[in-house]
Amino acid sequence: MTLLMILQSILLISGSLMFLVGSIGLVRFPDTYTRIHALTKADNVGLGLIVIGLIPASFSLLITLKLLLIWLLVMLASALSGHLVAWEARAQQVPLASLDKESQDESTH
Amino acid sequence: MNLLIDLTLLLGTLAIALTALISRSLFRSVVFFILLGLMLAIGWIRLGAPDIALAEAAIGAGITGVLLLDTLGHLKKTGNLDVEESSPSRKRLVLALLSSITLVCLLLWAIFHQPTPAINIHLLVAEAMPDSGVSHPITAVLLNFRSYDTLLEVGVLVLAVLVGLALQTDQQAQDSLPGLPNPLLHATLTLLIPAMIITSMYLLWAGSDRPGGAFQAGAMLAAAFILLHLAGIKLSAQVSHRMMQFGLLLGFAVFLIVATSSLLGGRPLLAYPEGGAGALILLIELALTLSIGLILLSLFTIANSPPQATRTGGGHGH
Amino acid sequence: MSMIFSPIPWLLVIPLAGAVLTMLIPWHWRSPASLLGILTQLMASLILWYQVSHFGPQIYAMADWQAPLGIALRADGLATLFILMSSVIASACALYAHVYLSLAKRANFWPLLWFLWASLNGIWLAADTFNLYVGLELLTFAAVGLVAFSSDERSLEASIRYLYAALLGSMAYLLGVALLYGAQGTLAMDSLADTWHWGPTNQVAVTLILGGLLLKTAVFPLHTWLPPAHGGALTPVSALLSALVIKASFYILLRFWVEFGIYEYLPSLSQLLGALGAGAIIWGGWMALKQTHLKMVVAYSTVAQIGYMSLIFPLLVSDSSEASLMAYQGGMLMLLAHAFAKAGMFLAAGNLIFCTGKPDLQSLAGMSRYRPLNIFAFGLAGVSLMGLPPSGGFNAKWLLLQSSFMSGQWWWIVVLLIGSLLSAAYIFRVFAYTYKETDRGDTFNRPHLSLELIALGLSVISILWAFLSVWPLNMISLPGPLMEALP
Amino acid sequence: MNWTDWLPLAVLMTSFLAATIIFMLPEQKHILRSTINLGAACIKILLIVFLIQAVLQQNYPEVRLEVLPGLELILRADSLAILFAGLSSVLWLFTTLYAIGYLENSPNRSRFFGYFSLCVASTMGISLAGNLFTFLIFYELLTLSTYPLVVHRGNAASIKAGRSYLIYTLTGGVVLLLGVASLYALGGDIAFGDIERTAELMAHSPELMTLIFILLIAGLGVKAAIFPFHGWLPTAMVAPAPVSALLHAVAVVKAGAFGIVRVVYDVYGIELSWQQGLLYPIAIIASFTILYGSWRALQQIDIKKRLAFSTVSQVSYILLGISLFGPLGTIGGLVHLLHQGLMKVTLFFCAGNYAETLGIHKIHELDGVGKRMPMTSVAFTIGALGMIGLPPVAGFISKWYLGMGALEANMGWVIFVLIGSSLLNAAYFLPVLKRIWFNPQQGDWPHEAHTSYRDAIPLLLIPALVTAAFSVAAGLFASSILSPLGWAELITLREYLR
Amino acid sequence: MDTNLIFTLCGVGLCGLGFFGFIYHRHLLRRLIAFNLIGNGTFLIMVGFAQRGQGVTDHVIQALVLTGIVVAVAATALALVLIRRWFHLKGSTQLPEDETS
Repeated sequence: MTLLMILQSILLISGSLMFLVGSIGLVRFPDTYTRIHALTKADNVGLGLIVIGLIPASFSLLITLKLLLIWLLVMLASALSGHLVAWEARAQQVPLASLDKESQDESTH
Repeated sequence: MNLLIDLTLLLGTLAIALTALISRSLFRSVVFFILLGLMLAIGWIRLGAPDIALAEAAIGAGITGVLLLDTLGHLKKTGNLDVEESSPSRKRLVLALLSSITLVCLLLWAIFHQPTPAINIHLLVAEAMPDSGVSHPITAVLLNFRSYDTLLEVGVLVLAVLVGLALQTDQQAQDSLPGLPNPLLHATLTLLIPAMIITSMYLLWAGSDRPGGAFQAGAMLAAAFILLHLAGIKLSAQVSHRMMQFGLLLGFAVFLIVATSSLLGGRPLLAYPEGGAGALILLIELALTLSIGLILLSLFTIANSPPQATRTGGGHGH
Repeated sequence: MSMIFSPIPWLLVIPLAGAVLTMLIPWHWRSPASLLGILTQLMASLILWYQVSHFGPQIYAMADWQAPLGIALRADGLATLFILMSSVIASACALYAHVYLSLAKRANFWPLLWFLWASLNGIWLAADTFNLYVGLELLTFAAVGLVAFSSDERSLEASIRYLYAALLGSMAYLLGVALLYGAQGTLAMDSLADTWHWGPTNQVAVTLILGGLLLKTAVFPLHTWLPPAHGGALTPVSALLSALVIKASFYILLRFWVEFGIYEYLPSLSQLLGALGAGAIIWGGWMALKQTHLKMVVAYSTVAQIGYMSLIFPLLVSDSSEASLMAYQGGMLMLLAHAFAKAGMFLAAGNLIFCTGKPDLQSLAGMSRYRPLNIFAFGLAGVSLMGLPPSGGFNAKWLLLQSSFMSGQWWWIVVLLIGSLLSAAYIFRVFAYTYKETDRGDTFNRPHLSLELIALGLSVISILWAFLSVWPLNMISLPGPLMEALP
Repeated sequence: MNWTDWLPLAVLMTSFLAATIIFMLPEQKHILRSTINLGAACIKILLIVFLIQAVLQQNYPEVRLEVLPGLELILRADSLAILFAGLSSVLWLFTTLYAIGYLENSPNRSRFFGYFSLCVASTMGISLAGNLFTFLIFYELLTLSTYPLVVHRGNAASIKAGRSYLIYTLTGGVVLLLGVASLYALGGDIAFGDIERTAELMAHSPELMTLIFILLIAGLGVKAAIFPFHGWLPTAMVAPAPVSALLHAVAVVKAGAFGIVRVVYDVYGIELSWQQGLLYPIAIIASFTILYGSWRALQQIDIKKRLAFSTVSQVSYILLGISLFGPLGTIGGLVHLLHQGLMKVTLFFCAGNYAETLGIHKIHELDGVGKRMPMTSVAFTIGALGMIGLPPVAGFISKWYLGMGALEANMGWVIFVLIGSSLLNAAYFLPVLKRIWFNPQQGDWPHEAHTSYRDAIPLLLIPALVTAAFSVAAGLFASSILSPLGWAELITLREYLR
Repeated sequence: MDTNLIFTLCGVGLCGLGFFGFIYHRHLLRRLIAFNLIGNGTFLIMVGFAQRGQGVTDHVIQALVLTGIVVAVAATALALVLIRRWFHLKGSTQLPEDETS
């Protein structure tokens, strides 16, 4: 097992972990706005880590470019969709979770 | 390792399907159905069928999902989403259980007694590939060996739009869905749409030697159109009704003309001339891509547009 | 015979092109263009008939690829007869619709009709299991579109019911085809028959295919979608559906049944199909007797008539090859006579409903006095459906009876005879209403004469088969894959 | 092919074409319609004359058409066919005349005469059929074409009668179909007269052939109105008088009786039937029906109903004749086929005249009608006397031959049946005659039509008088070869006693 | 256990589930989803079963499945058009029960 592979593994695993964290956030966060935050941030980072982890496996410029393009496009799409969801939520006056409730939630842990 | 992935996919797929079926919330059912499409796309890769994976993701999950979600939105708007359904009777449950168990048992019995096929059709495909005009076998099958099926299949698509259109009285039925007047969306779309169109063309081009082809490309195009539509940029408002119809029929018409032209040359229907297969297939695919994009868009907009006023009279008119 | 002279591709290209054209050109050009198309279709069918009866069956390799890699089309005697039949009936219904529908309705009717026609021709000629699937789907969509055409509540409900049943049927069929392909590696019917291997896979495949096709043919007890769809559609559409569309899946069923030798291997299944047919005859007849709406009577009569046709399945299984041949001929003659009679009857019923302005039987009083031509058309078609002589229906019933006697399956005789009495009961019930005298005088609408004549023409043809049956019977007995597979 | 071979088809087509044209004619074209009707009837009689000539020269014209593989439609004019065809064509002419008069000023005449002609076309087909298959086709066609005539009036009673008519005849048709189909399945296409073939089959499978015989006779017996299957006939009396005349005297019941004649003589053969003991049951059923019909007739107070039950009884004379093995019985049966037709049609014409002119439907209303309508009453009397069997009216001849035939066949008990039935006939006809001629008129006539004629109008009167005259002539000139008796003897000698 | 078999079995499961749902449910959208499950199952069986028999990647059947997917989406769209009109006219998401069966 070369150093590169170890590096790759670390990147891939931590990428997956980021996805996991994002998913937990999706389930656990109290309102729409915070959920978007969890989802988009974590997923973008997770995908980025995985893409970087995959690049050394190909050693091909074309594929590297494609992978980066995918990352770029997904980031663009998730940023846009995150924005749209938040925008629509505000338009429909979806309430923010109150801080009190949040602290209560935390205190129950 | 692979076995593990396969088994995970198997269980995951079935669990998702089950949820999609029995979930109390219709919205959840639809979401899980879309999720199922994505799971299946991975499954198709595992089965060595990247073409189907692309199609499944784009058409099966994408377009079908959008159509279903849109219908849900319509239901919600008219207040029908939460209408209490009369729950199926016990008799129905027993009947459904019995018949589906029978079906599963029959299928399992059939599958575990599979004989060795007497005909190895992949050998025939391999043998005929050099004469097909393309180097990707699936494209060769779709647009050369079994092009007749594909011709009829495009007919099915056109027909679906036709039926939808026939049910509308108002030819310029106005879209009920207002676009989202979000500046960021519009700005991003100006970036995304060209990218999607390029991707679509790439898929089309790749189809001759790699996974891809007219259907996937068309679905991609349709996705772009639908995005535009949702953003409030109505294609039907941009071009005339006539042009739209022409675009819908273009693929089918070009296919049909190419098919018939071989008759005039004294060859069977759909037979390409010596050496011209590649070019003609590309021509057909190009036209098909545009038409499929428009057809899928139309299927979406037709379902989306308000239905005509109720009329009870027959069709008798002298 | 050079390929270019074969009408087979034209039988598909003309309707498909007709569909595209009639969608594109302006409304008032659609009818003339379609009428021209109808003429060419009739001519192409006649040319095919001439070629097949003089030079024998034709095989047509689509795209110049031989089956099993490519898709072959086969025009044997049976296919040719069906092509002629659908050409004549579709033309008649098209002409009827041309007069019956308003310009706006007509504009959308033509492309749907052309797709329907293309899919029918495609199915009659198909020799590839997957091609049949695509053809069936095309047919289903066109038919559903036509049912939903009047877009009122009733027809919409009927079309949804129809679509769901048809989709389930096609899926079952496709699943069967998938199993067959997995077991034998081919989709072409000829090579499937050549390499047929009766293992569990094929048995399950056959079960699924049969189930799907039975659902699409509306064989009892899978018939519930049919009466609302056929009874609720616009008149020319009802005629097309009952006369031609259900025949398509039946035709495929028959081809599979004979060409793959299912009848030899699964004789008990054939008795089951016969029993379903018997159920259809009795249940359909009984329900027809209970209906209060004219078109529903006719629609339920279709359910019963499908039952008659299903009797062909048990009767094909016989020690005597003569009995099998008679069953085959009788079944096909029944199908042919029913196609014409039912088309004529639906059109006549539509005329009657137009005359009275109401769909129910009660308001038919006085019709026989004021619109005798329509009653006559209805009656002639009824004679054929009842199987009373002289009619094609009677000749068919005669052959089935003879076949039952010869193969010793006397129980089908009982079914046939009870069925005749039931059908006589529901048809004469309609008559009884029309003979009632009313004192309201001639306050009825008068349909265009051509509408009456088209209905009458089709009914007369169903009667004329009484004297001309030898011709179609010789036609379907021309050598071909199906004839070779008969015992 | 000789030109005479087309004659049977031409005979059939004259009325068929007439029917088609009449259907197409607008309702108001009364004169054209009557012309076509009468013209076709005359042409048909002419064609029959040609046929008679051909048959007398031992030349039997025949046309064939293959309708199914190995199955032919055969139209063949043998002497028995001519007997029935001749009767029908002559009576058609007069019934048409009568119907034109009867239906004057009533609606739906186009439909009526169309189906009327179709009915005659089917009767022609029945008489000229050359095998059981052809017979079956026209037999069912007859059912179909008579239904619209039965329900012609369109009121609740006639629609109910139509239903009962259909239930009987269609069920009978199904039984007949079963018999014919099984016979064909057993022995293929058997032309009439090919009794050797049947003998072979009988030797091979006697039980089955006996069963088929029963099916055939039962199927035909419905139309011939033999005992358990006679119920439709009296109900069908609601139809207009020309229909009753045609149905009862000629077309429907005779088609059944004629079919039984064909089955016994031309399919099974009289000798074979006798040897197999198939005839004796027929004789018993026929005898019972004769007595039963007469007994029921006695109880009726409605004129047409009484005539209807009289028909039930009289048609069974024909069957009785058939069942008597021997030439005399055969002659008696065949000749009664004609005689009963002539006499019964006369009676129905007269009943129609009474109803049309004076509104008389019940027997007690007939008191003194002889003075008011002497000509009609004379015709009625002739018919009634013929039914009783008094010479010189034709009925006597039938009964005479039947009695002789019974003796010849060693079935002496039949004589008692004949005597008994004659007594009953007398019992239900003589009181009627007494009322007509000797009772004084009781008050006003129920519903008097206002015409310038004292008796019925000529179009109604003349047919009745002519058929009455025929009935007498058939008795008086019985020794001529062209008389019914002469022809029946010819048939018997030529065909059945080879 | 090879991949082809596993996915064939997956197809069988989907078909069974879909068939159950198609009969059990009365809600038209749910039945449509069930139909699509049957469709997906069938496609999996088509490819998995064929490739299991042939032993190699079978391009013919993959092409057919592509056709099948397109037909299925057309069917779904058509059904949705009809269903939405039905909702609109009747305000009901299911068809009335049959009086006769």
